[in-house]
Amino acid sequence: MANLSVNICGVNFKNPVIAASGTFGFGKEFNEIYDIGVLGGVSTKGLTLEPRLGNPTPRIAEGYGVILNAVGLQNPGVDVFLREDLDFLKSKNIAIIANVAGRTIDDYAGICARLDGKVDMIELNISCPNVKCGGMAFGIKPESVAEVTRAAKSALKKTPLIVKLSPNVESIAANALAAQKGGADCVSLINTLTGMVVDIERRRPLIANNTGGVSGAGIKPIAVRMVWEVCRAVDIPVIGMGGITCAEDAIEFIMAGARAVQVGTANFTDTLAMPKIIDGLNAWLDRHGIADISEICGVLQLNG
Amino acid sequence: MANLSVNICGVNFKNPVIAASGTFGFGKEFNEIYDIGVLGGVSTKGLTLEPRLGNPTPRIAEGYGVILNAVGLQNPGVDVFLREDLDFLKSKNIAIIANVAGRTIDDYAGICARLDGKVDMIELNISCPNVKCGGMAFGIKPESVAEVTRAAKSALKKTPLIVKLSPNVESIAANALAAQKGGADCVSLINTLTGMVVDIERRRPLIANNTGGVSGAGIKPIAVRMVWEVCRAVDIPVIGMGGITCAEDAIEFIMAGARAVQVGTANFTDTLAMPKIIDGLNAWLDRHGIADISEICGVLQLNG
Amino acid sequence: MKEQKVKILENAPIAAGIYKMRFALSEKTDGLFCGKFVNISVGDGAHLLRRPIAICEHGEENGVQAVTICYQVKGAGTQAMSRAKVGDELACVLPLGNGFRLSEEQKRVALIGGGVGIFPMLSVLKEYAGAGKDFYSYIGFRNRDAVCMADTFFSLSARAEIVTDDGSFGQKNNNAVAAFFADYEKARPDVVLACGPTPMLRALKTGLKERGIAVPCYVSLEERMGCGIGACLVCVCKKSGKEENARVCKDGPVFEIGEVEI
Amino acid sequence: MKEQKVKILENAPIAAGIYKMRFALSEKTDGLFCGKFVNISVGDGAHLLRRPIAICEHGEENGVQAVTICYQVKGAGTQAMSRAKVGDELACVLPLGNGFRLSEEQKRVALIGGGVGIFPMLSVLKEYAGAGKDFYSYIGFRNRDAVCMADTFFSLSARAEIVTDDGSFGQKNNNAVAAFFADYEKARPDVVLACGPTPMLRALKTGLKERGIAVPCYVSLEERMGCGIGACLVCVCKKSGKEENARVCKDGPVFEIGEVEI
Ligand SMILES: Cc1cc2nc3c(=O)[nH]c(=O)nc-3n(C[C@H](O)[C@H](O)[C@H](O)COP(=O)(O)OP(=O)(O)OC[C@H]3O[C@@H](n4cnc5c(N)ncnc54)[C@H](O)[C@@H]3O)c2cc1C
Ligand SMILES: Cc1cc2nc3c(=O)[nH]c(=O)nc-3n(C[C@H](O)[C@H](O)[C@H](O)COP(=O)(O)OP(=O)(O)OC[C@H]3O[C@@H](n4cnc5c(N)ncnc54)[C@H](O)[C@@H]3O)c2cc1C
Ligand SMILES: Cc1cc2nc3c(=O)[nH]c(=O)nc-3n(C[C@H](O)[C@H](O)[C@H](O)COP(=O)(O)O)c2cc1C
Ligand SMILES: Cc1cc2nc3c(=O)[nH]c(=O)nc-3n(C[C@H](O)[C@H](O)[C@H](O)COP(=O)(O)O)c2cc1C
Ligand code: FES
Ligand code: FES
Repeated sequence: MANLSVNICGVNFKNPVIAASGTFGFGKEFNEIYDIGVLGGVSTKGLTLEPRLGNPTPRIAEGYGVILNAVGLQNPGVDVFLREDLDFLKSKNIAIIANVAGRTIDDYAGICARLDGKVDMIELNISCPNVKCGGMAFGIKPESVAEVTRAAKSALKKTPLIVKLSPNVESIAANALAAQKGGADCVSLINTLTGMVVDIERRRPLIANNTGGVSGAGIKPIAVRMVWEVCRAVDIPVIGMGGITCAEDAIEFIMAGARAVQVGTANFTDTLAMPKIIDGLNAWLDRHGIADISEICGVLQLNG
Repeated sequence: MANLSVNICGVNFKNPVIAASGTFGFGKEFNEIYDIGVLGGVSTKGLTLEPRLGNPTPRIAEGYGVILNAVGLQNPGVDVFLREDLDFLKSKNIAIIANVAGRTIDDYAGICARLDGKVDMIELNISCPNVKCGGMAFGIKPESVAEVTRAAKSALKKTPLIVKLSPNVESIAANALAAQKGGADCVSLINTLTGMVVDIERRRPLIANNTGGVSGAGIKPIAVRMVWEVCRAVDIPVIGMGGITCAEDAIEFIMAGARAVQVGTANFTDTLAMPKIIDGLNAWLDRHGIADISEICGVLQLNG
Repeated sequence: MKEQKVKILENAPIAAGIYKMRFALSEKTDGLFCGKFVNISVGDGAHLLRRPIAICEHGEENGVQAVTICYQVKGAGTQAMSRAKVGDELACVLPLGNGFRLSEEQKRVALIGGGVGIFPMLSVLKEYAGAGKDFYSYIGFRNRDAVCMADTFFSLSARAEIVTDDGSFGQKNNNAVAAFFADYEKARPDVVLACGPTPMLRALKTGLKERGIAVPCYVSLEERMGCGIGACLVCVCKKSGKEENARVCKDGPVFEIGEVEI
Repeated sequence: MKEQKVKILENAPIAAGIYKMRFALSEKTDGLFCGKFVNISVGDGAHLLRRPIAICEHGEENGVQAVTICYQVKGAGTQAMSRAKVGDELACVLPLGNGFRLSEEQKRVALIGGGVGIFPMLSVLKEYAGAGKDFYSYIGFRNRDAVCMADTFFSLSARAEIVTDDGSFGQKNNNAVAAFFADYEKARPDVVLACGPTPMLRALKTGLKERGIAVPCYVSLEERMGCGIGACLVCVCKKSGKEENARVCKDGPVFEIGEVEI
């Protein structure tokens, strides 16, 4: 049994496998299938200050080896989360990451203030449309990445801040650097790539929202490349995700420099995906005679 | 039998199915499997002024529902193409698109001048590293898209110019608009997304070039979304591609506004993919009582 | 609910485009019940999402639990399912959702099913066979070729009517909801259960309201799903008169007809 | 070369991690020959690239052309292939590449094979069985468990030597190239054919040079492939002393050993 535990910004994860935001709710349902206490951590469904109903349905579609979703941040609001859902997660003794979103800089600051000291980490979802910036997401331009990060950071006294980066950008490394400069303690990536599936019989986009976020196995090579670029660019820890379905996938991200990984879509294809990945990491490390997962973090060497 | 023929910038395509650059060579090999005269057109392997040897091997890797390649523009040079390969393609009576690449603006202008009047269309691959711009591809910033387009266009007296857009950008619609402003007669998209596959046993990227271009079925939702964005942004015709494997896939792009489509990776998975797509288009149109493929071009309506 | 491999015992067409699949569970599984569903992998690598399919029948054979589902080949996923062979294993989560529950007092039960919505109705018949209920079944198909399981409906119901959209079988130009209302006075059900296309459920809701019929009525809804277990909020419907959503996979798929917007 | 569906007649392990698959062609196919290869779909949706595998044997059975391949289960693709069942259809392009050709005068033929490189050597034995050639076979495996087809090599060769890396079968601590050179004076081949891991082929090239042996020598190379038919320039190797590449799939996979960089 290798040591799988990792420490990120002072937070201990018993292993580097974290449930990705939006695919795992607040953990209760998956806990009916297995004890989610085996996980390294959970990133919650994106929380907003007020409750949100989200988008009309259908909210999901399928491509080849990928899925698209446009849930649109349906959530009960941060206060209901704190009142009704946090205790359950705490009882599981895993790292709790609150994924948060907002429409304005003030939203982000406000929700961070509300959560400060109550969860282990806060993950800023900056892929949401920025009302002040013509609807372009906060996460596109380095300047607005830095700005929203600064605002969130200044609202936090105790809880370390993760900024979650969008892949729909010119240079994700430049945005990671902007987040670091804005005061982020950690970055996570990638959020979903924007896509569309056309229902050719109805001559309309299949998803009610027209476009949706692409995730799942097929995006992994893009995600690994981006994680590698970001790890070379920043000094703060990086959490990698995008298309991970097995231990070997997770190891690709870790070798590219990620300290931990998140798993999203794979939870739909196999509800036991995460426990299997954790077991697989253990087995792989044992088979290779590696005592501690940190020994393979960032070991990737380039060719030529 | 519906009318499948389309006219793009005065060039007649007997159907909207074109072989994508780099996956079809100059057509001779696939012609050993089927008569490539059935195709709408062929976009050649990327041509440069001088012959190029390309990258070391391995040049290809696989993801889930996608592949990655880094051939690195191996080609015999434009003169050998004109001397040894063009006549065969001409004998097939299909639209011939010369895909071209360069390291400098002068390269692009030079190769366009050499091909002017000799092929049906020229397709500018601007995803190649721009030596003057710190290695960032010509295709990333709208300014350099416009600049390279202008240079190519001014070298062309007779042959219409397609600019092929890269998806690794902030806004592909902005770049399409820049190409249009620079004088492009048509845009095609998408080129490959940049990705990486790690060989975790060797702790190195699997492809000798470290990164490679992601293509194939899994990228289709991203490509459709981009084609739809570009079609809304520009007035010139659009050729769509990215992950097309069947007639229904092609129809998604056409409904989103593409005048024609290119098929790349699917040629590897099924060497008969393109003739099957053409048959499938015919069958679909007949089944739906549609007499002309142009009737479904751009018919996509948004939800809500 | 459990994630498990199931082993296909049978997978063959029973009507035009309709397959019946029976599979053996690999783990002892509690809570199988009519109106609940399974979320089943389609078994080819290209499709990451599972397909939600109603439990049509469940039972034990030589100590092995088996579940029967009936599905229409619609898109690529159900096509792949139809190619699976006896002996193949598929990944599956089951049982999911709340199911149809009848109280002791609900003796006279009307079942209204349209298209693939007949299979959840069938599951009710099988579940409560021998429980002293009287079933009044109104079952609609597209056409004669699509008709299946008619015998079972006839034999387990006090009264069953089969209708087809094109009148090629049963009553001409009728539909299941119209057949139900035409028969209402004779059936006088204590409870109505329904499953079928949204227009059918809407017609039922409107019909009950217009006629001032206050009988308890439960419908099974369909929505595209992500997780299938209530975690991702992909499969929601609106609660009537509230600024709140319900999850079809977890809070449903069976809802009281007045409780949700259809 | 043809794109076609092939139907699996046989697919089972013949040694540790090595499978033999025999399939029937659906179309009359010319040009099947030893040293050529097939490019075969792995039959799950997730893997878009085909796997190039040498033709190990080909023939006709009751008027149906059949091809046998032998493959090592290495990664996900060959794993999926190993799960295919008798009766399943796979997509395949064949025959591809140039193959091993022996001239009339080449009577004494040395075959050197290592690992899965033994199968192309086997194809030569089968192709030229009864053609009046004398074969001298030097065949290397990792260990005893990996040994397969030894009988065939013994029965079709004038002389055959089996070696294993760990000496668990045949000569201890030997390898196929060393065995070939040790035996060279006895075999005095008119031509040498080889297939195996790159280090093995390199040792052969160096050994021939060092010993000043000028016998014609042909080797079969491996490269990752895209199209498999010569169109995409993915699978190239460098031509010796030239600023030019050769395509392994179309110009090869068999090259004169001096012609290409190994
Ligand atoms: C609770 C429930 C029970 C069901 N029971 C049955 C049954 O017993 N028999 C039967 O034939 N069908 C049933 N359906 C519908 C069935 O799930 C769809 O027909 C099936 O998923 C279509 O998959 P496909 O691959 O053929 O179609 P595609 O259109 O290729 O599927 C693409 C995606 O959309 C989803 N999808 C498409 N149509 C529906 C739909 N109507 N409802 C939910 N998701 C959909 C698929 O699950 C998949 O994720 C049920 C649906 C639900 C929600
Ligand atoms: C002309 C030729 C003939 C061959 N004949 C045989 C044979 O008879 N028996 C046999 O067992 N193997 C043979 N091989 C090697 C065989 O192609 C690979 O072992 C196989 O493709 C590995 O696939 P995988 O899915 O198990 O591995 P993965 O590593 O998962 O494959 C990933 C990708 O890399 C490619 N790849 C991996 N290894 C190789 C390799 N060594 N050569 C070429 N491509 C590779 C795969 O085709 C696939 O595209 C031959 C290769 C070539 C080029
Ligand atoms: C249904 C669904 C809902 C999601 N909701 C959120 C969210 O609320 N906040 C967020 O930051 N990311 C959200 N994501 C993105 C995932 O957390 C993750 O970044 C992405 O799916 C890539 O990982 P994967 O390929 O493992 O799924 C969502 C993804 C899915 C599939
Ligand atoms: C092996 C390979 C080589 C390619 N070479 C070129 C090229 O020379 N020039 C170019 O513009 N695009 C090239 N492309 C990109 C394709 O033309 C196409 O844009 C991309 O693959 C997306 O389409 P697909 O998903 O149908 O393959 C190449 C793609 C592949 C797979
Ligand atoms: S499908 Fe995830 S909540 Fe219903
Ligand atoms: S694999 Fe395409 S040229 Fe060899």
